[in-house]
Amino acid sequence: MSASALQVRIQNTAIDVAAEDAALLGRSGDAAGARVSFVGLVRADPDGGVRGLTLEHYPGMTERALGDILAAAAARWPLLAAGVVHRIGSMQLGENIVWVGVTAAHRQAAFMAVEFIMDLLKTEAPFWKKAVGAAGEHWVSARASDEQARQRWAQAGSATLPTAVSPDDKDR
Amino acid sequence: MSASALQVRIQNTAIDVAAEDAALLGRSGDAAGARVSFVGLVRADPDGGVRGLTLEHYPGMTERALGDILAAAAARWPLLAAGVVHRIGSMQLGENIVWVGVTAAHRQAAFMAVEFIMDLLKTEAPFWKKAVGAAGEHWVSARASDEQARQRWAQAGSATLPTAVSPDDKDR
Amino acid sequence: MRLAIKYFARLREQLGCAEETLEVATPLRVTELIELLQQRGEPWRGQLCDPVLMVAVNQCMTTRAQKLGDGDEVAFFPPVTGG
Amino acid sequence: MRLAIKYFARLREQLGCAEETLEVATPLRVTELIELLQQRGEPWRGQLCDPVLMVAVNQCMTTRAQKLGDGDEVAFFPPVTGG
Repeated sequence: MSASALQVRIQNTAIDVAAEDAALLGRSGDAAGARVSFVGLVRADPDGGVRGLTLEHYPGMTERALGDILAAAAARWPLLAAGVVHRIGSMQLGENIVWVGVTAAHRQAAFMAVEFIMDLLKTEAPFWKKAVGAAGEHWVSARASDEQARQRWAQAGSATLPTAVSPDDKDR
Repeated sequence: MSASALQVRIQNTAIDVAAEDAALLGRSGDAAGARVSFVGLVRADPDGGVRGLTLEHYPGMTERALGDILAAAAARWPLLAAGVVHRIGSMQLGENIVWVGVTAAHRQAAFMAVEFIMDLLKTEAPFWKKAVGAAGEHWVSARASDEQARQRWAQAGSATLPTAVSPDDKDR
Repeated sequence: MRLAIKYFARLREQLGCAEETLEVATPLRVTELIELLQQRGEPWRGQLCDPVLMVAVNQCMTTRAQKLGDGDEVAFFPPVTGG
Repeated sequence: MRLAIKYFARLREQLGCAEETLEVATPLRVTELIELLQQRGEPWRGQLCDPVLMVAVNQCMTTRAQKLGDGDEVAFFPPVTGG
């Protein structure tokens, strides 16, 4: 995998998911049999209070942390390309907060890698959300479920694929 | 979730992934906080033999099987919308074979549902691939790893799955 | 009673048959239908004894123990490889 | 030695400070830097005793036991909530 196969970007404009997905495939080569793409969106609160978010980050450290997470994913699974684009600043209900995309020969590696990247991003990348609603603004609290999700990658070193892939398997 | 939130389509033309992703979000509502999209592609063989695929299916049963799989996923996880588009006929290296998309409030449900849908599609939906290469054509063999991947969903809640039925259940 | 039988993919090619309609005298199970078809000799005998062959009745995956009824659509095919 | 210190998100707002440069006399660990800052009284004393506060030195997540050196960039912030 070439160095350019892993790409991180922080931007304060809307994320064009279709363009990111296409660019990811463009740098994956013709061995790509699986592409998994995740998008996190500003969602409505169950009680209807949220109108948007403001996202603060730690410039410099953010890019470094995301790059480290992609490199860790690429070290664990046989990936062809991977990318993260994270938005900062103000965004409205329904807008994209983050895009994560991965390509691999087989789907299991691609699924595991995207879940891993999101679990680590949620607990280790320096971003902070402030929810903006009718009743004013408030900082969003960290979720215990995100910390639990991150823990599952801490235990078993690298053997994290759910199923064995035998060498003579030619198909995805 | 409305009935239209689950959509299945078989087509012999190219799959427009960006359009499918956008339509999925369009029927998800503003509670969607996570979207996971999977694409399976015709990939190059390690030995460079594959130039394309021909995909055969069982008209009628295919749509029914995919609809059952989506309904089973929606019964297991709190999804907002889900869709499968599968291509049939002839396709070239790098073209899309299948798209699966899911939206949910939280990412864990969306990831699990897409993996589940793909694992069941790979083992229970009546499609057959024929690889087309320089040395002629050959039917692609089923992979043991796909069967193993499917087994991890078998333990809990198998009543919703279109699995084999014991003989005594079938008297009519 | 009358059965509609379909064959797919490699099996279709090896039998040289995509579908047929069969009149059978008595109610029977899938396993007995397979025996009946195998009496045609090769390639039917060899191809239909493959234990990994899948069977669907009326477009639902099922087992060889399933009883068949008049008008049923029975399909035989190799393990699926879509996606 | 000289340290660049940054504060983010809720902590930045509660301290009313985004960044500062501090001259300290001796080598010290993060935990000793926190004690030094808490000597300013409120809101520093209360805000910096929160055990869930995260700390990064030179843009890498670390623990309160880490030793600091001249020119280090130290950042304090609440648990992250991106994605």
